[in-house]
Amino acid sequence: MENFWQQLWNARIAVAAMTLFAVGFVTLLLHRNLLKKIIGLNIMETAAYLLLTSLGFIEGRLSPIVLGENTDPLLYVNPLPAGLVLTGIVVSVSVTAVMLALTVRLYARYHSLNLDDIYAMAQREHGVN
Amino acid sequence: MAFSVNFPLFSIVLCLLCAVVSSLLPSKAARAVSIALCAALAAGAACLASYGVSVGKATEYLMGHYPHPWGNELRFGVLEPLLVSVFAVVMLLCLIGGKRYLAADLDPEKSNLYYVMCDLVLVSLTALSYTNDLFTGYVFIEICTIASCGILMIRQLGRTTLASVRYMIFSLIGSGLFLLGLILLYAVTGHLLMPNVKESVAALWAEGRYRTVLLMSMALITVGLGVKSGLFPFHFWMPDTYGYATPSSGGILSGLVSKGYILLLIRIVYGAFGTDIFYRSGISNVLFVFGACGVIVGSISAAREKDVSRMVAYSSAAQIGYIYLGIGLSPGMGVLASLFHILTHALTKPLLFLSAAELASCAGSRQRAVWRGAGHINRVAGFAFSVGAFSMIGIPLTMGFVSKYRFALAAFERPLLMIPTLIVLAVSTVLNGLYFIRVVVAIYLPPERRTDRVRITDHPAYAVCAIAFTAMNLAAGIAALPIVRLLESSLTLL
Amino acid sequence: MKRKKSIKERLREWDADAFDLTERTAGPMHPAPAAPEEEKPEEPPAPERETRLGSRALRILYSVLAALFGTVMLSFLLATASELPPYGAAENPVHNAVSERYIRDGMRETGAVNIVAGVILDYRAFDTLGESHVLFTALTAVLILLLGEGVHRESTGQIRMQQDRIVTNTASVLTPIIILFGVYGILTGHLGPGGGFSGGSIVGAGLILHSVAFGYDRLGRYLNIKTFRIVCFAALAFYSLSKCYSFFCGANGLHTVFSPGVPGRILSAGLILPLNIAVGVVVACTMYGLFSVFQRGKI
Amino acid sequence: MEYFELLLLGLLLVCGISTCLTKNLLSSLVIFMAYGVIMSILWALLRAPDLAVTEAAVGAGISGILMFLTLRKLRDLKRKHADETEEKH
Repeated sequence: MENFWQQLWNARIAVAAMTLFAVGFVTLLLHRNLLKKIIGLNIMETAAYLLLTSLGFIEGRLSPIVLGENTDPLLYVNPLPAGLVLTGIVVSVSVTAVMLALTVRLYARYHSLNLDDIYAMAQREHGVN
Repeated sequence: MAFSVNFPLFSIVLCLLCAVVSSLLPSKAARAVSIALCAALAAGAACLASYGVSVGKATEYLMGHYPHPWGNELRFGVLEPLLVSVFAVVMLLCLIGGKRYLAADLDPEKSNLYYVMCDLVLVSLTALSYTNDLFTGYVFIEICTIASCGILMIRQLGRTTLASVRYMIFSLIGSGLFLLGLILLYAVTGHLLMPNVKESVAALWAEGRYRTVLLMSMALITVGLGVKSGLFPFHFWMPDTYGYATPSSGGILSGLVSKGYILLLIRIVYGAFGTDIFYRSGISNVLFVFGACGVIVGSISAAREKDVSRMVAYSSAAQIGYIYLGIGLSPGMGVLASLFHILTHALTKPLLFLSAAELASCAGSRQRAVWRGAGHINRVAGFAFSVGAFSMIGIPLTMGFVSKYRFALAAFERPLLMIPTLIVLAVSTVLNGLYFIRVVVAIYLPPERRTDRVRITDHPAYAVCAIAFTAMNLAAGIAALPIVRLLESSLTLL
Repeated sequence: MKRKKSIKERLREWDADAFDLTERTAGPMHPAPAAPEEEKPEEPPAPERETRLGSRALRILYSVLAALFGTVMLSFLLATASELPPYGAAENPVHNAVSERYIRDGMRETGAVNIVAGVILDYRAFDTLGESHVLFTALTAVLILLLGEGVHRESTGQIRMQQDRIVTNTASVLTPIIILFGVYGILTGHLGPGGGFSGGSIVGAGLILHSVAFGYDRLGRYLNIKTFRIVCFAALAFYSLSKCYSFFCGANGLHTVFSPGVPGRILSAGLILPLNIAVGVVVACTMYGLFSVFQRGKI
Repeated sequence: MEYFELLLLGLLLVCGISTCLTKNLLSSLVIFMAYGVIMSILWALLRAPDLAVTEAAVGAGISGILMFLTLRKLRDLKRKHADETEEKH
């Protein structure tokens, strides 16, 4: 039991990130509302980035901005994950913007945000053609 | 080092520049820029491929001043430039052949943006083929996702918008899974460049450490790329996406974009996981099963479809299934068959989409029922469609025959999987024959009413594209052996 | 004179509108979706009613299945998480020779005091090149979708916001500070936290605030679609070309003309400062452009 | 400090899950923006100040603004649609 709690404590950020990833993933895949899907997407991606950032963290070290001339590798945390996440955040905001624009178009056409309803409407229209 | 090793860098930068410039240009100029770009890329990649053959080893190209594992790298042997060259040629022909529909489907004010998106699709395919770094792969996967959604949704019908939303959602699910897999892999190996990752993975696997994480990351990366390219349980966005896009986009999306992801997967399997570990982990068997299901389900759905464009799109699901089946079979022969099938599909599907659109415009509808005699009215399109259909069925002299033959050969290597593979091949060939032959017979029945014949000179752009595709298909089908040998030798360089 | 609405009332109004949007959607994870909403009379005439996967039972089944799927996936992910290297330990596989060199030699080799900036704009610059084009791609996609949409109808909310004195007064004080802060972030990206992306988006946010408070007319004189495209083009083209030069030199073992300079100075770190400025310009333009296109269908 | 981090993680989970469960889109968006802010504080704690600044500006700021705008655009479209259908009847 002791061991389990110790393990959980060691993996606390990974556990939180994985939970959020699963929540976001399920929302993105299975929620019917398009805006909710977009929120789920964002949660999924930020959760992954949280995991990535936590990989770079080292207990008791400083953020990777050089103090004076001191470039001792034992003084700073790992800068690479932060760099990757920085790239990733911008990617995810771009994707969000595109999805939101698609949402607006789709709503203007079908007057609904529920993908099942929209699909049914589209099927019917197509059948009429 | 020959000067041609710089071509990948130049082609990527050139594509980016062209994309940015095209956003300022009027539509006609943007089109010319895109076409010239495709031609330049194809030529450069062909040079590079011949360089790769002559050197006989893969080249690692630094992106910056720092060697691996610190910097960023491109890596290319023979396979990558060869495929880039094919991609560029196919895109060129798609843009030329679909000109008529592009003019009709695009909003004239925004049509230059279509070519911007095409350039961006091309740059992402190029970068996905050449990159040696997993995270760079992720960034370009996202560019590819947005840009391919862009060329899809530019035709602003309700159905296309709906199709792009579904396409986007599944693409994003795929890239999310890929991202998580990549992070897990980074967490236990500490590297992002494929050669370093491979080293660490081999060491960790030998020691037996982090087994779950490694397995999970392999599974996530494979499934992520599988979802993005339309592997079986996630294939149902395909008919809408490919069927309702403007024909050029349908060709580009089905023929090229999904292949870019598959190529990346093959390179990751060879370059980052190592074939030993990947094929021992059991994920390959899952790929085999899903691939086989995809072949059957795709073929059955296609046979039930009455709209020809959608039928061709469902057949894409089946072809993607074939490719994954081959990857799942075995690292040598199986992947070789898949690679050949990638070429087959990339050269055949755009032809089918464009010809179907052409025949549909003769017949007045995309429903199969009214296509009677369309092949007499538009002979080029009829001939081209028939060749494409024969190639998908796998009739000798076409590329499709060669790839099916290679799949069968690969199956003999795996005694356990041989029977299922052969059954799948047989069943799908029968089904393919059923639905494609039905259409081919219909278009060559005597027409019900006399209509003016469409001459070649009426749509010269389409004729050029159809003849080029048909010629390449037949040439590669007849003289398949050199291509297979080339692919075989290129596999050893991965 | 008409009484102005309090913020609470406005929020409630918003709320009502937003609620209307959700009425026909049920979350997969709601075990019991509220039934009464279905009987609302103002259901649009579109034929949804019979297509909504039928009944409540099906919806509950869907939710349960979704929850089940989520649980299965979560258990897999948690099993993986339990095996990951411990959080915060210095001997994790991630902290290897790669990060060691970034920290030890990063300042000397790139000239950037902020090592993260050195990593993303020099060691791994290819990623960042791709990333700034992701933004461009997204903006182009949004332009394809929304350009020309809703021009005929200025939204009512816009006008109401413009008349609000509180917003105008606050914005006139805050906008310069926000933009200045963003520019500071861009210019000192190699010296401390900040850099092109965050600084650029802060500048973009400042521009957005300005246009919300004072309308588009003032800003539109400088930032119409033409200047917008040219600025984006110039920044991205500069980015690609300079990086192409530096990659080319790197791969062929040539020396570049850009030197790291004296770390800590504002004019140092070779290409990083100009690249940060280019990225900042692109990001600021993109953010403002996205806002403007979403708001009124043009830039 | 560790307890603060734990508190933030808890809040993050609560926000993340509740934003997916809330039915009202507006409240869900507000919770989502709170999620972004918490995430940015967490990143500051993880010694990644660049990320904290960027997430605060982009994740919580710009994404949130775009989502609000979308919501308002949808409201406008809905009203317009309602007007049009009324005219028809």
